[in-house]
Amino acid sequence: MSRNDLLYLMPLLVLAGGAILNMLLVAVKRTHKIMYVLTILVHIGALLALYNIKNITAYTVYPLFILDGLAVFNLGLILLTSLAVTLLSYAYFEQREERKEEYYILLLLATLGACVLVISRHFASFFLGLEVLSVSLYSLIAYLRTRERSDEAGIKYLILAAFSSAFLLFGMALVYAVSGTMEFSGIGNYLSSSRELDTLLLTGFGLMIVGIGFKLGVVPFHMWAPDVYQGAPAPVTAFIATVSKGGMVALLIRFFSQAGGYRYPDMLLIFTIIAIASMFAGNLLALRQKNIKRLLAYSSISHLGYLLVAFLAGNKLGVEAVSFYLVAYFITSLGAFGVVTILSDKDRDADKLRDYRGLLWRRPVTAAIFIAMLLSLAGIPLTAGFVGKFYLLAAGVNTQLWLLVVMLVINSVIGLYYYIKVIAVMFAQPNAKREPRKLLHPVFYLTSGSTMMVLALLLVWVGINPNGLMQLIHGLLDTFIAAR
Amino acid sequence: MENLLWLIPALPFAGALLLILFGRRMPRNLVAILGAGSVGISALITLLIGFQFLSARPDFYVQQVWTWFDVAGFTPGIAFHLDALSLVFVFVVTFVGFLIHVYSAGYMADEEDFARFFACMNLFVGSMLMLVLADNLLLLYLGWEGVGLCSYLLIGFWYKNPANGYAARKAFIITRVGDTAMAIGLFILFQTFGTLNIQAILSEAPQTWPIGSQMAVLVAFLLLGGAVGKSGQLPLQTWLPDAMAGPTPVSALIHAATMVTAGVYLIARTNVIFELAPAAMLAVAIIGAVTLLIAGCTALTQYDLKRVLAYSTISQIGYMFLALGVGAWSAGIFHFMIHAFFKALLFLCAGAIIIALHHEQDMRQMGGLRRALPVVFWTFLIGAASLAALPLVTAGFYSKDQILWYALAGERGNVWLYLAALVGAFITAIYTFRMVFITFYGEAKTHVSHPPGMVMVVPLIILAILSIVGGFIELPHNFAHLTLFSDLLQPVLPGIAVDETIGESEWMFQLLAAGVALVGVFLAYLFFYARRTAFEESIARSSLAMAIRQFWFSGWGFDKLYDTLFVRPFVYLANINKNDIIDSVYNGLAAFARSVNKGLSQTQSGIMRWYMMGVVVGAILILTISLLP
Amino acid sequence: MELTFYVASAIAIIATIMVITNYNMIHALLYLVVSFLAVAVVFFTLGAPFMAALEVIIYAGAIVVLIIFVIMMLNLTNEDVQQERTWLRPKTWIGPALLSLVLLGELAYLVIAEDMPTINNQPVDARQVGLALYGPYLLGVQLCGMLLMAGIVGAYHLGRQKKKVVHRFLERSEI
Amino acid sequence: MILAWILIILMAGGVLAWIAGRLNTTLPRWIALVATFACLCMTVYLWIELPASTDAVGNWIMRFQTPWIPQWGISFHLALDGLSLLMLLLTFFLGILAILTSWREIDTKVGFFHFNLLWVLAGISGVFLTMDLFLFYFFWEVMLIPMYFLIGIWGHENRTYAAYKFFIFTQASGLLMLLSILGLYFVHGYSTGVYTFNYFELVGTSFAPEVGALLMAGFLAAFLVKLPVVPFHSWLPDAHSQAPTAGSVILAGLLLKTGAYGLLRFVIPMFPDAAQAFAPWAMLLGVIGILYGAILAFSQTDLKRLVAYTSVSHMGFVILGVFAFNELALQGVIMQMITHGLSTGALFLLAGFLYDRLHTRDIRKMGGFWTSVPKMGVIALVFVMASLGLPGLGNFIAEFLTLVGSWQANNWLTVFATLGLVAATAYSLRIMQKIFLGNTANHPALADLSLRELMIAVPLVVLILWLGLYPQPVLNTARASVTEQLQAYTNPKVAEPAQAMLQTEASDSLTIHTLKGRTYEPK
Amino acid sequence: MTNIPMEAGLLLAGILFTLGLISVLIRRNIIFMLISVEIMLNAAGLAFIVAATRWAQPDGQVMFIFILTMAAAEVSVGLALILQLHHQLKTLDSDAANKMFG
Repeated sequence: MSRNDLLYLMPLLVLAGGAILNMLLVAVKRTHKIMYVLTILVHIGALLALYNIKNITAYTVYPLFILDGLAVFNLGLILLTSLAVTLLSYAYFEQREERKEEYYILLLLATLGACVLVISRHFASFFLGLEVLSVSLYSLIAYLRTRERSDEAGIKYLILAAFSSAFLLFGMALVYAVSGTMEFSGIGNYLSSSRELDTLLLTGFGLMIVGIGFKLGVVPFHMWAPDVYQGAPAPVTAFIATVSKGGMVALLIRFFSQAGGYRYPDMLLIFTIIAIASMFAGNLLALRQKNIKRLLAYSSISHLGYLLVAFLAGNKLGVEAVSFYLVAYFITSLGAFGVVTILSDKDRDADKLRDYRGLLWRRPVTAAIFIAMLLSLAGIPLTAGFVGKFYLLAAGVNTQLWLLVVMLVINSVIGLYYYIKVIAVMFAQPNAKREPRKLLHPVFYLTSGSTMMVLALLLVWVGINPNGLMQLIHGLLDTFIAAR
Repeated sequence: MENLLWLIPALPFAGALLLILFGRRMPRNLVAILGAGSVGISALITLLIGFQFLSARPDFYVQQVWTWFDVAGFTPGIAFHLDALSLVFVFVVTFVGFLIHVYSAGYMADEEDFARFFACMNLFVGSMLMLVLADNLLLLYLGWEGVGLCSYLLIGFWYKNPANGYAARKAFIITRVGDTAMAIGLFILFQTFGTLNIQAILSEAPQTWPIGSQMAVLVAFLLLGGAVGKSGQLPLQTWLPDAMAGPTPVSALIHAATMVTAGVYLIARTNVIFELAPAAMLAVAIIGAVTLLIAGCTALTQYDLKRVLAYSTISQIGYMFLALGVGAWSAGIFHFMIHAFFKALLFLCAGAIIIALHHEQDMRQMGGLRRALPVVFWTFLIGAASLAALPLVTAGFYSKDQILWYALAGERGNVWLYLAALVGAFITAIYTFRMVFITFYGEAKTHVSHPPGMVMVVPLIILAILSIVGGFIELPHNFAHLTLFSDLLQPVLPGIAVDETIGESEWMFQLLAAGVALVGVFLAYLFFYARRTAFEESIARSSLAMAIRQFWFSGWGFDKLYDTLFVRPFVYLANINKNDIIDSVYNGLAAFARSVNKGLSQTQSGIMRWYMMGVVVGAILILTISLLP
Repeated sequence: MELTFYVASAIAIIATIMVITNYNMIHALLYLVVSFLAVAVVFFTLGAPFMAALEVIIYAGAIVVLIIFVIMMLNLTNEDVQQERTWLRPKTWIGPALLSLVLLGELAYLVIAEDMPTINNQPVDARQVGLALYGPYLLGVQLCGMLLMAGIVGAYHLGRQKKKVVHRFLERSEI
Repeated sequence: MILAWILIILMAGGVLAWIAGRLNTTLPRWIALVATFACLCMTVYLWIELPASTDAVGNWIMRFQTPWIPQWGISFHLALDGLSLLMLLLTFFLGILAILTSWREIDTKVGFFHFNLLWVLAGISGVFLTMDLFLFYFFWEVMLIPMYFLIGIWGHENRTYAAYKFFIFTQASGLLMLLSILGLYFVHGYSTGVYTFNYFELVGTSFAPEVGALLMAGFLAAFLVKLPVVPFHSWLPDAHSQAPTAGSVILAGLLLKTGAYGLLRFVIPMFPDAAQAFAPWAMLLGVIGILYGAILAFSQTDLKRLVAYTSVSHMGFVILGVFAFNELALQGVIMQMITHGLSTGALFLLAGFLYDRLHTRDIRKMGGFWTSVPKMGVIALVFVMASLGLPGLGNFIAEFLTLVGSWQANNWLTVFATLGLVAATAYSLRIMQKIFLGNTANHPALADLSLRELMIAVPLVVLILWLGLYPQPVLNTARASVTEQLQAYTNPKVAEPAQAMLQTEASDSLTIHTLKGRTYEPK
Repeated sequence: MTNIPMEAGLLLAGILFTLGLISVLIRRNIIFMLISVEIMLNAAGLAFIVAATRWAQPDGQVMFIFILTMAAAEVSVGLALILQLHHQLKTLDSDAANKMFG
């Protein structure tokens, strides 16, 4: 462990330190505002630390971590997303829970877990990152413990996550038993040196997919998603939808490309089936869903299915597409759940479709943002989602994954139905009699509101002029691709 | 003078336009003056141009107003072509049209939609003029369709009665069927010649197609289809009787001057093509012969005065077709002209009767009108005589005799055609005088309330005169060598060669024709004027006769046939598919998606153990896939 | 040693079966302790004595004790045992069990299909483990700290009881 | 640059109208009117001024290109030729009518309405102008959303369903086109090394037959659905009948034309071989559409639905003509696009006028209106006649040219298409019959057209007559582009050795391991 | 030292894993489910130990320690949650926690 290592791991250290600092602060005095500001500062600090190392080629902190373009990109993405979630959280938690402070600790820890995932190159760090993330999430999901649904969601997530972690671990153990190493690159080396494929190794990979698939929320490991999305507090839902999945996607890419997963037709077949099944199940389940959070959960299932198309393409364009899509998907999901967050009141989250009836006329700006987010999810131009989907299709077409690409198209169409259904609800005439919802003081919304505006602007900006982002991804991924 | 040619169709159009735009705010007199006047001036110009044409005797005169459009060498113009044939038609259209307009001013005097009526009438005349003056087939087609439109508007003039509307639609749709055939003919012509200019086609066709060539026959048949539709010939004749729903002047216009004669014009105009297609010629003749018989028989049984006239028109046009079909081009056109006179006359008389009897059209409710409406009676009688071709004194005799003669003696003629024509003449005489006797003789059944005014009577008289003297410009050559009409048409329409072997006995056949007409009149007298004898009564009342009468009355069941063959299936198809079967495919897809959604929703039971089962199943599947080769 | 391995394995399996079939939670937990002890023996035979100790201390000790603690807190009675009995009808468990056995079958097939060397080497003692733990895996240990911190903070937040504002019946479940 | 300005004016006008809608309900109308009128003036100016230069600069009157996403070879690339120019003229003309007709009809959320209206127009203009396939798809989608809002918010009773259907159908087909665009991009890139979405570069690509067919299929999917061709038409009656009048006018008048435009601009010149192979089927589809649409139109009782099905029928002529591959037919198609836009737009406007007065679209509840609304009757008559193809009105020229052209390509199908004229007569006359003719009893006296309504209707009548009697200016404008689209068909093809195969880039899965026990051959 | 075939070790792990799995699937009592998951995690740990023994590396054992840590953290959070849930539902029936579905 050298000073260099520490320098490169600075973003993570800042996060960990921030968490500890927060905890100490709680011990001293519980002040929501200070915690909030501190958390924001920690994020900014981590981002600054990250900015410091943005130009690295590939740096290995032996044996657990590696920092390369992919890692830097995803770290930045995760940190920014987490920052946005934080920004949205203040107004949400201010009036819901008398103990809001632990939330920030847990959020920082969860972010740390996701960051660890992103830079892992070893089973141990993979596992630990995953668990830090998971364990924080258990509490975050059940954070509003007086809400029955929150608890239910928490326990469901806990048992299922632990359950799938067991699969993951067993799989890792098998891989380790066969290959004798737990480093991704080591496994890759082992595989390229052996001319034949061990079935046991394949089994190990298969069982690992269970664990990975659970975190990604893809079929058939997706069933937790709607319940947890619904039960969790809206900002946490946003976090699950984005950070937790994004971290896992980054890990999957790294694992697959370094361990040589693309070389097994069986693996590709499994992921193809998973991708198609996810698209269909997600979209079809969302079709008549009347709960927005569940609907978004289903939609995120299908979006992960889309994402896998580019992932399966595997080459540089594919990874670029995945990265780009992640950005678009993050912005969109944050925006969508952000709207839910903003609209939620003290008693419950605004997750019913009827809460949105006539929103376009009641709160035009919020509704417009939501519409933009939904259109982005549907992949309609002028939004980031369109460019993202375009990228995915391009990657798919480029590697001639015709089946997947066609499935993607079909599913985009199915998906369109429920997105525009929500939009239609928003522009329907509001019910004549409707008691005004209890709303917080407008000041509380200032940060949330500005966050939302920024997200919406980003969405449109990326949708219209994706050049900058594309160049960034392109540049950062060069090192990753070269390192493979 | 020829520079004014464009004014002939333009004036009625202008009149129509003015009437459409401002008609509702004009005083009625002005409407009538504008309506009749515009056609009148056209007629005047026609006369002027006609004189000039006759004196200068050019083959034809063309005036290009502008190029309609120019696509890939296809450059039809808005251009008018005047030659003898069009001159005859223009003359008839403007002149008879003018008379009908004048008459209408009186006839429609009580009508509230006066302006609309005249606007449509003007449009009608204008379209017809466009048709006959067109120098290319596309412009002809414009007039052709315009005529259809106007017939639609005028037949359905009294739109408040839905039946009239249906009659109007029927007319438009059925003629459109023919038009479609014609349009296809135009496609072929264009493809072959690269132009639709009539003169160009006619001059090139003989070089391109040998006589009897398949293409020529095809084109001729297609054009014939169009002609048949417009002219109310078999098998598209069914619209014509129903077209009587319109005001009577309209019927006169349709039957005498415009519309129905368009088919005759088209065939005459494209005579070269028909000459190249003997089969089509024969078809034209046969269609004419059969139509004239069928329509004649139907006319025998009708009670509606106008329907009798309508069927008689069909029948007379059948004569013209027969003439054209046997190659007696100028005879056909001659008959057209004469027919225009007397048929307009008959219709206008009928109109006078009808309006005098408060819109009563059923002949059984008439009778004894001879005294109540003397002028009408005499003019009607003249018209009827002409229609029945009473020998020597009527114009109809001369024109029809020519046709009969050429049907037998012409090089394309034969005995059967002649016999059909002869029988037709016989029937014509019967139903014509049946009409005369029932309407004007016997006892009065309905009181006459509105005797026609001068505006209506004058056109009647003029037409009556024409119906008599019109025939003297072209006499059979065993009478005298007076062939003004066919001479006039000589440059446009080829003459007809006569089979010399029977040429000698022409007078015998003339005698036969005259006799047949007279016998017909006599029979009508027996059955419909004099008290019937028991024998006659038994014939009339026999069940066979009744059945035949019923059959004929219904127009030989054509309406019913078409109803079952085309209309019903179409309506049936339309009705069963009202909600678009294809739509249900998509709705089915949506329903399928919904049911899948329902099924999948069951998996999201909210029960944790079930979710774990999902994970386990997934794991098993993955392992199984790994195990598979 | 081989014999020990097999005997311990058998005990572990039997004890685990007892755990999953027992209706009484406390009994089940006792069997679980037995199972963990047996696994600890297996660890020992496999040459991981330090792990055997940890297994006993943390699994059999800490975790099981924690669970028992909670059971005591919840004050479970005989009724719960009866309830457990009603919950565990063959109808409910036969399907999942078969499914799991299929999985086991596949796993077993895959494991046995592999021709692997027998384990025949030196035990890895605590020192080696310690060196690895505080050598290359140092950051991992730190992460474990974070993990525990997350667990503790979460447990602390969630475990606190608070007078509940009951709105359970007010909140209708939506479909 | 003037081309970009057109789009900018429309979009900015839309946003302005939305904002203005908060202040006042009349202001957005004027803003929209002025913006559209400005665009119309610009286009008319271009039309009048620029034909002289057409010969000098080739077919393209003007171009505007600026890089957008250079990594992918995407540029913001607009170009104007005769075809686009005509389509733009139609767009803005109908746009103005749509705004005028909404003047009274739309009284809620006026600002947002005009925002959507202008953005639809912008999207459509974009589609007609762009020469970059990515941008094309972009605009193709952009025009959907505002249209969706127009139908969904201001539509009739069943609007939501109709709006869904419209959106989903068009989006589904659009995505297939996107696939094809991408396929084209990569195939072209792989075979030439130039990765670009530029139309002018892609247009000459020569494909192996099956590749061309596949890529064309995607484009066809979008265009045939938009056109629409039976059996993909089912969105149209619902969308048209449920949309507000302005929406119906734009849908029928403009949106359908984007499909036809796409066929002309992309399918014909880019895939000559595949198009030729597909031509008989396409023409068959066209004929089926003509007849099927006519039969359905005949049986409808909802006036707007009836008119909608007539669109299906009329659009059948378009595809029939497009796949005849000759100048006559293509000119006919272009005429058909314009005249159908005018005549069907006019019929929808009339339906709107009637709806204003009666609050029903059910023709069974109408009849005998001629007495009370003769002006409306005359105007309706003109457009009913236009719709059945009466000579002297623009539609006749269109249909005749199309049929003459298609006759040269396929006789039998043309015969059946021509039969469609008879069916057209049947359904068209039914409109007149049921609404204006018939018994006047039990019907309230209606108010005849107001000045505003006359201002909408009379220009349409004048235009349709002008197009019927002297269409030459339009034909001249379109001529150059028609010949250009047909270039691949008229020139004898030089055998090109390099045909692009369906080959892009392999994913970098380098080795494929086999399971143990099976032989393994390294690649 | 010994000659234990690795298959045997892995098989044992597999059997224990499956037993835990069965238990998770059939139990309705949430505490039992938590216990069963612990069994599964323990089995996975066992597999790591077996693997570590095969390669004579400490890495597998380190992994086991990590697993232990994670199990502990998990159980603590889980039990806290169970307490909360029991407080609200008055039962430990996992099927009772099904307010969210569809």
